[in-house]
Amino acid sequence: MNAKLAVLFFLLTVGMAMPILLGIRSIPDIQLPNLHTGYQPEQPIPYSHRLHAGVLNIDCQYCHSGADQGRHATVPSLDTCWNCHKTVAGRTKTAKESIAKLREAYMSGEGVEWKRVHNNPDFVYFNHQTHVRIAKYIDADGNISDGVDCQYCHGDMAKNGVAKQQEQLAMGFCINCHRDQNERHETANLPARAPVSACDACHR
Amino acid sequence: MEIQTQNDDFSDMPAELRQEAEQVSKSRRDFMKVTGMAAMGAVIAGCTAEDRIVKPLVNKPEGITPGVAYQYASTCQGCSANCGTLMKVRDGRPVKIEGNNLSPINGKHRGLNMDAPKAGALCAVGQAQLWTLYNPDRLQGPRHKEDGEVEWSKLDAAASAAVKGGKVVLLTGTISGSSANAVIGKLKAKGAHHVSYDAVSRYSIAKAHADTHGKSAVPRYRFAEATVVVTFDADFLGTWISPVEHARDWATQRDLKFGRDSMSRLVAFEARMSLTGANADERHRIKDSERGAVLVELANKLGANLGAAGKHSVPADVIEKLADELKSAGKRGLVVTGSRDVREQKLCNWINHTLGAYGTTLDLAAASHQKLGNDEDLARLLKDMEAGSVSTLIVWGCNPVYDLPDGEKFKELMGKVSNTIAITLRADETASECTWLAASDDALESWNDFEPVKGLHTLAQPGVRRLWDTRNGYSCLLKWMDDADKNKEYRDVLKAHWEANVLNGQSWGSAVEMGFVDRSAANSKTQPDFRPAGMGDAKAAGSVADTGALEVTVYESYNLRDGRHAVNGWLQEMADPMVRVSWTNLALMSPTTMEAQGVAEGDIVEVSADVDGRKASCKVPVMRQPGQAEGTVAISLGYGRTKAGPIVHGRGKEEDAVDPDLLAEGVYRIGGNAFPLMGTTAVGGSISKTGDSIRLAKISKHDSQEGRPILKQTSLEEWKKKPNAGNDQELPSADFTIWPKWEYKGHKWGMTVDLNACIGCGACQVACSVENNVPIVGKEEVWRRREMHWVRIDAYYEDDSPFDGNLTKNENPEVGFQPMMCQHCENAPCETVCPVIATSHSEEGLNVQAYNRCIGTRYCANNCPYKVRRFNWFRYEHHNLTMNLALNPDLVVRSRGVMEKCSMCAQRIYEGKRNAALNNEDVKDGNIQTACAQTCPTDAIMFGDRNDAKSTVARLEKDPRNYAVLAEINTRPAVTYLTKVRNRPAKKSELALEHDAHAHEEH
Amino acid sequence: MGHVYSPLRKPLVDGDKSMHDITHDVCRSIEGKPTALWWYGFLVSAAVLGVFLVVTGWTLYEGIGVWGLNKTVGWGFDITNFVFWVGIGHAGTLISAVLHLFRQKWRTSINRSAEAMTLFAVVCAGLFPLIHMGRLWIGFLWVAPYPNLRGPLWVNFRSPLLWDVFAISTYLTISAVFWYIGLIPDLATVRDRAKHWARKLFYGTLAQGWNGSVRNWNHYEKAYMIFAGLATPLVFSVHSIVSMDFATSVIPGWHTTIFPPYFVAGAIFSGFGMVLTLLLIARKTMRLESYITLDHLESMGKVIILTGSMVGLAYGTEFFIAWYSGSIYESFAFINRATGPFAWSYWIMVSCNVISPQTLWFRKLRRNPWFLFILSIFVNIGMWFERFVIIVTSLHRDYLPSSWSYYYPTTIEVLELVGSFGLFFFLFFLFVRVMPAVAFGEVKGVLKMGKNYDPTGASAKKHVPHDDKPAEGTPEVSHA
Amino acid sequence: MPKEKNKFFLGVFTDEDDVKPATQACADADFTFHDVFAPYEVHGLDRAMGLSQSKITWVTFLCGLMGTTIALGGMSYVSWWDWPLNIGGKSPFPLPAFIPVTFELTVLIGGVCTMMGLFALCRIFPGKKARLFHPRVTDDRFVIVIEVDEDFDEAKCREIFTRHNAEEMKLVDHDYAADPADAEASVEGGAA
Repeated sequence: MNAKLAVLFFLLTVGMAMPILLGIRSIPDIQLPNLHTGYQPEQPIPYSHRLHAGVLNIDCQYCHSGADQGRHATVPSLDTCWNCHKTVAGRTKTAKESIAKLREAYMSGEGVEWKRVHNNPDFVYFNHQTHVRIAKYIDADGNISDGVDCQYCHGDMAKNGVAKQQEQLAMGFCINCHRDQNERHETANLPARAPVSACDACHR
Repeated sequence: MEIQTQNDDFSDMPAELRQEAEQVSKSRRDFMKVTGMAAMGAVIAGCTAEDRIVKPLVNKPEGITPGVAYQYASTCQGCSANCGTLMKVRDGRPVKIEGNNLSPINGKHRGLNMDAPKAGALCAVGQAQLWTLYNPDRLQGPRHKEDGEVEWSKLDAAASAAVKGGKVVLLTGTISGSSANAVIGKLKAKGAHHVSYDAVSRYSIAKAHADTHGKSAVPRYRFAEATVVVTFDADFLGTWISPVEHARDWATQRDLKFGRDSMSRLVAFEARMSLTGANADERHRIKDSERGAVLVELANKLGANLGAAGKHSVPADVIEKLADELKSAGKRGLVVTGSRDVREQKLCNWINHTLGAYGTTLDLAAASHQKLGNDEDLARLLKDMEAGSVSTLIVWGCNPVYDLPDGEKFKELMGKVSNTIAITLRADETASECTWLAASDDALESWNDFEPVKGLHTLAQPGVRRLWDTRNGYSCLLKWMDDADKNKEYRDVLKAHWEANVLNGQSWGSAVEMGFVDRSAANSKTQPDFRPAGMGDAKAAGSVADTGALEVTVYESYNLRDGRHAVNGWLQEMADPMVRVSWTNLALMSPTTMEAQGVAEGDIVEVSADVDGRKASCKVPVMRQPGQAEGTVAISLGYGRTKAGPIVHGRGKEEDAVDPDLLAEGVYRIGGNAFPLMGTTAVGGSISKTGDSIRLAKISKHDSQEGRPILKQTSLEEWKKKPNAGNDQELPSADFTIWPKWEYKGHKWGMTVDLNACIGCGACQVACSVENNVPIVGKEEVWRRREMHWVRIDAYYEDDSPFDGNLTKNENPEVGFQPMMCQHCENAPCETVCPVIATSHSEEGLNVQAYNRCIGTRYCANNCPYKVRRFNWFRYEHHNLTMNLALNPDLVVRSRGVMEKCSMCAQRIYEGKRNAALNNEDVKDGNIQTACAQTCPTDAIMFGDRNDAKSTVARLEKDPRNYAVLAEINTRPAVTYLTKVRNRPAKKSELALEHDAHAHEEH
Repeated sequence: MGHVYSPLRKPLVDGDKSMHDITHDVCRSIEGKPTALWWYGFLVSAAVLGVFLVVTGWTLYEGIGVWGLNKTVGWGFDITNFVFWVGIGHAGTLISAVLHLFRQKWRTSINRSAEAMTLFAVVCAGLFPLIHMGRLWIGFLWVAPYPNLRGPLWVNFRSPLLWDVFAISTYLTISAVFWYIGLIPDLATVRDRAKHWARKLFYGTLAQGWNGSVRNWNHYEKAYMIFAGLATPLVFSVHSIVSMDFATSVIPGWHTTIFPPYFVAGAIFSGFGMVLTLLLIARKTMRLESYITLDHLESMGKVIILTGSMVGLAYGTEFFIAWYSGSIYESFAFINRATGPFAWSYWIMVSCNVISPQTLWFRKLRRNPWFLFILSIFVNIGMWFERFVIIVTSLHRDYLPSSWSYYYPTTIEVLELVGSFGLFFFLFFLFVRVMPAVAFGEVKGVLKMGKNYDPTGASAKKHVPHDDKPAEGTPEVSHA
Repeated sequence: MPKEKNKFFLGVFTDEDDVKPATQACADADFTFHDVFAPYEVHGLDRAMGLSQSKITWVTFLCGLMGTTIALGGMSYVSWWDWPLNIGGKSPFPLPAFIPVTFELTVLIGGVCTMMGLFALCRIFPGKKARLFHPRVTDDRFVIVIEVDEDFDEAKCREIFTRHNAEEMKLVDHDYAADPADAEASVEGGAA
């Protein structure tokens, strides 16, 4: 076989293999279909994040007060709602009805059975405190901020009325961020706060 | 960890929550609802996202965040030693019990490194107490023998009437608490009698001291002070009086780390192989009937003139040498005996007195209150009952029908008592004979107080709201005797009593936070004088005739103790650490005796004897036990309960294979009851085959290490000459590798196990199971070798005789214990072979297993040289829903078909790191502890960061005794061991190595 | 240009068969009504397959715990069966491909069924690693490296078990392709003989419009050679890779460098054993004595004695190395094999695999079908036990004596082994009923082989040229 | 294929030892072969027809090479580029461990592509109707099909065929196809 042919073969082979490899490479960037993204169940009380977090600009952790204290961000207990709504009666008809429902649930002690929107599977351990209070988030430009923004994982809740899952929250979502952050922590010389990307961080 | 909670129980919860919870009826399902509300993250059911409901509290109590665990101090009531505990309470339910690091009984310095934070030790029984709390088989409300469930008011009315007239007797176990005794005192003031007894009695010690020292008390033994300990059948590392305390103290004298170079000596004379005997430097096998004679001879050698001792099998020079050792130890010597014969105890007292040990190694002034039973009172009670003079009997916290040698007779006599009331956790053998059954709270849901040692007052507080319609026993008594406090919560009664009598101005809050108040400094230091006259006929103990018959020895089992833990699945499955056969007790015999008796392992035999003129027998399977005295058969107590109820494990209900007929009648029984065979002195008996046999659920089938360098050991002498004695195996360099090595930049977790300290008790095993949601699987599965324990204790019988395919033939072997958990190898063979990367190495040096990635090829387990991986052969679940409340929510329950293994308590590591980060500091050595290291009574297991040069683990890596098991296959484990050093003359095999080394040096 | 037919060659096809006779003989069995014997065999194997399905279903429903495995012995019957069946699956491709490359024309009468046997054996083999997974329902998917929601988590290419996934699936695919390519011309013949429309459609689809064009034969011949060339190293690689499951581990008794050749020899040994078993049955029941002659049997007998002795040598080598290594673990593992609690399995293995084939040194026995049949059964049993010995005896007593244990197989496991034979024979009976069991296209090509055979040997030097061209100097070749 | 549809002249033979020289003779006579048909692979017949070596080897070689590249590239990507995990303390790029899968994928992709290449080169596919020039061409008959073009000399061809013991000779239309159902009849005929 002459040299020209050899070069031709090599180029052909690589030519055939490269698109396949590049195809694989681009896959993590394509959002594979996921059952949960866009999940927005009907809630017993159509609580509007757009109104409370958006228009009224209430801090997330005013209600989800567990987020910096422990594993669960916690759905607020009814007394948190009632704190304001004993005086705030609502303007629109829907609002009035909803607040009436809340009043009923609180006064009777029945409570409200919300539908859980963000569900990690049982085999995933996730700790809000670690992310909200302990972690440092370093963006692509190297700016360090305390804690990961709620929006990073939950999307902009103020965009929605009733809570909706906006990000995929599958393992790829988590681990890619962990690994990026790990590198950036190394660069920023913050190794002690680098997120762990070992399996046992979440699976234990 | 520090106790970071409010100083109170849930009765101080905000009124709203309390109100709300009270509205809910107390049935089990409603209980689930309450906790479900409290636990925001608790997964109720369902696997699709659409089904998950989250129901927040209506009013959130201040200071409690869902999903965050809080620690509450309390007192362990697993046995009468009353160790201090910390309950880890999460979302209103205890999920783990650990030793209280501050408790004088069981607090310990971690790794004996005085700078490190302290941890609290606890034995396996203490660790397993959650089972009792959540087991729904206990009484869920008051009952009448015939009418079944009744209202409390009805029971109260009947009991109040009964307490008023006639001779009222309250029969209990040891009750030491100040407030508790105050309540009982009130009852006594109304004319009632209080009789307390211990199923496994130590009354002989108190009685002997009453004669020889004029004080009827059990002294507090201080093994930490002793340099020479001689034990005659006292299993102080296993079950005797206060085992955790004794083990912790004893181990401080066995420590050769960080420059210490002296060790205490332990010499054991015993019939059966006990945990203490297994840890002895020198062990002699004697029958129970020879014990007195050896004691007499030892006393004679120490200067007593008691006349010639009876016949025994111990060579005279051994005793001579021992006497010399004791003499030179002087007041640092200690002789103890577990005998129920007062005369033998007196001989002991004489020896200890002669050595001058009172005040140093044993303290009669600050006496132990851990065994207060009075056998004479009990005997009187039996007589009174026989005579029919007892009109009302209240049985509380004891089970005489089961655990008296003549329980049948007690049952009969109960018929002569007109009113029988039981304050009880379950309808056990005694309670089910009583007319009224007052359902009592579990130890973890009630207030109580104790005084385990004179001056040390401890508190027990509830970790959970009552699960069912039960009541504190003291409240019952107060109600029935129509006391002024009858409508108060017992907590308030207790608080008032403590404020008046115990606290001395200290705040109640701090006492609750600490869990105890130590007033022992006020104890008198003067020991009572020895009264030679009190010795009486003690020397007669030396001439007990050996009848030549098979001697029956019964002993308290490590796991079930006197039988009160017979329904505890964790303890049933862990098995007695010496015997290591789960789910039954056994007739243990030495191989030679077995041959002589013509029985084989697994044969069910009937052991019968005449005990104090009474015919007694017990049906159990046979098991060989090397090291047991010839001509003896040993059976453990605590098994053979008939009214304990079934145990439900991962495969369903456990059933007794010994007696299927009983099962057909609905009686669940595991093993045989050996209490009837318990006598004061040696019991001669016989065994006969029943013709049946069972497959024994052995945890380990092979006891010899086949000369392999796995558990390395040496003698103190050799170690002093050469610090790496026994650990001088030549290994190829581990640094050569064709691959670049991985670097561990941050933490690099590791563990060191001091084999010198490990006594093989198995506390780590149960602690691990509770912490890590490890299932129990039952007899059949254990027989198949499928027990799930993440950490196992390998016991190797040291033996020079050649391999015979099964067990050692040596009749008096040395035993070594080696905890074996995942070694977290740097070059882990398991990781390479997993096709789906379910197991890989973390950047902190741990071998991690992602259960949800595992597809269950079992290749990793096959390729593990240490065989520490556990496969979920079936779906092991808690068939009782309330048992799920004992699960640790910080890690998953593994489904069937996946491999699991020790994770070095990843959840605790992350928690520790989180806590350090919250305080903006680095992780301090000792702040993160695995469950096994935390509870280890002797600090044999130490955990830490190998990259932190100051950590215990990193420092011990440089110890010449440090070695990795199977280092020659270059797995580079993160778990290393320290050579076991025995304080006895070197054996030939050990010397040989030494000479080789010298030869090398000369060249 | 023409053929020279050597008088030294014995005919490969006995009897005076024409090409059409061959077509007819072979197609008869798939065209006519099935015989009672076929029905009997088919139904029995279907019943056994049913048992397999039931017990396997139970295993999946209840968990791997229904087997007798434990924490020490994590593999037992499951992987033993796997390796056993993979081994069986070797002879087919070997006979077909290697003998094709070596121009061994005697292969033609047996290669088709041998290939089919390979295929079915590999199907049986492939099932066991699947069933043995604790979580088959996700495991079968997760061993494939496909893009997923887990981000950068793929599979572990260091794991021999993953190599197995690739090796077995490649082997199955290539064997199937090889088999199918070989079938196409024969299927065309069957198609052209078919009367019923359904048969026409079925065979027509499979034959893909093959019409015997020499332009196609041109490509076909090359392609077939390529497949033979690809399949040959594949045969050796598959069992080498299977052996690496053990050889790359750290367990004494597994951690052995001679495993790849040892396993390949064993595989060929067991494969020929199974081929022999099947051929002898087929020969008798389907009256194929003319095509499967005593000479064929003798050749196979020789292969068996060769590979059997190689296996014996490997056993000896293992012992020698165990002693020579000086490793206490290694030497104990082998002493334990021969004298430990599983010694019975070891000695079954040795007597079946090493001792019994030595009888084949006698020509009389090599040419005795009944003796060969019994021997082949012994070989099958012995080779199953070889895998059992390697897997179980090495595992049950490895490094730490505290973990030593025994392995009591359960009925379920035994039934799964038996049931896998049901699957194998079910497929095989289906095959002989549906596909031409003899590659008659190829047999026709060797029909003239040995037609000048002179048993007296008198004409050894006297070549009889068939056509006008002399064939001096090429007496031994079958074609010019 | 020629644009204008030629007629075919075909000769049927019963023995490969006849058909091979006959083909050779036709080739020597510069006849244009439509094709030659044989029930089994007759070695050398293609050469006699004047066909050159099959190009299918290139398919195998190239696709095999592609398999190697995909295997090595994919494994390097997965174990080294995408997420280098510490597995058993081994290198993230353990080349020796890649050998088995590389080999298998080479063979697999090479083999499967060869099969597809064969089908493509032979222009066969499932559902294609086979065009037969003799009912028993897939059983025991050999057929030489000569295109009747300007070079064709029927007399010479008949002479060649007869010389080589042709069983049958005929001139057929370009769309001629034998019906396999006639096979039985021709068997009887042939036998007679």
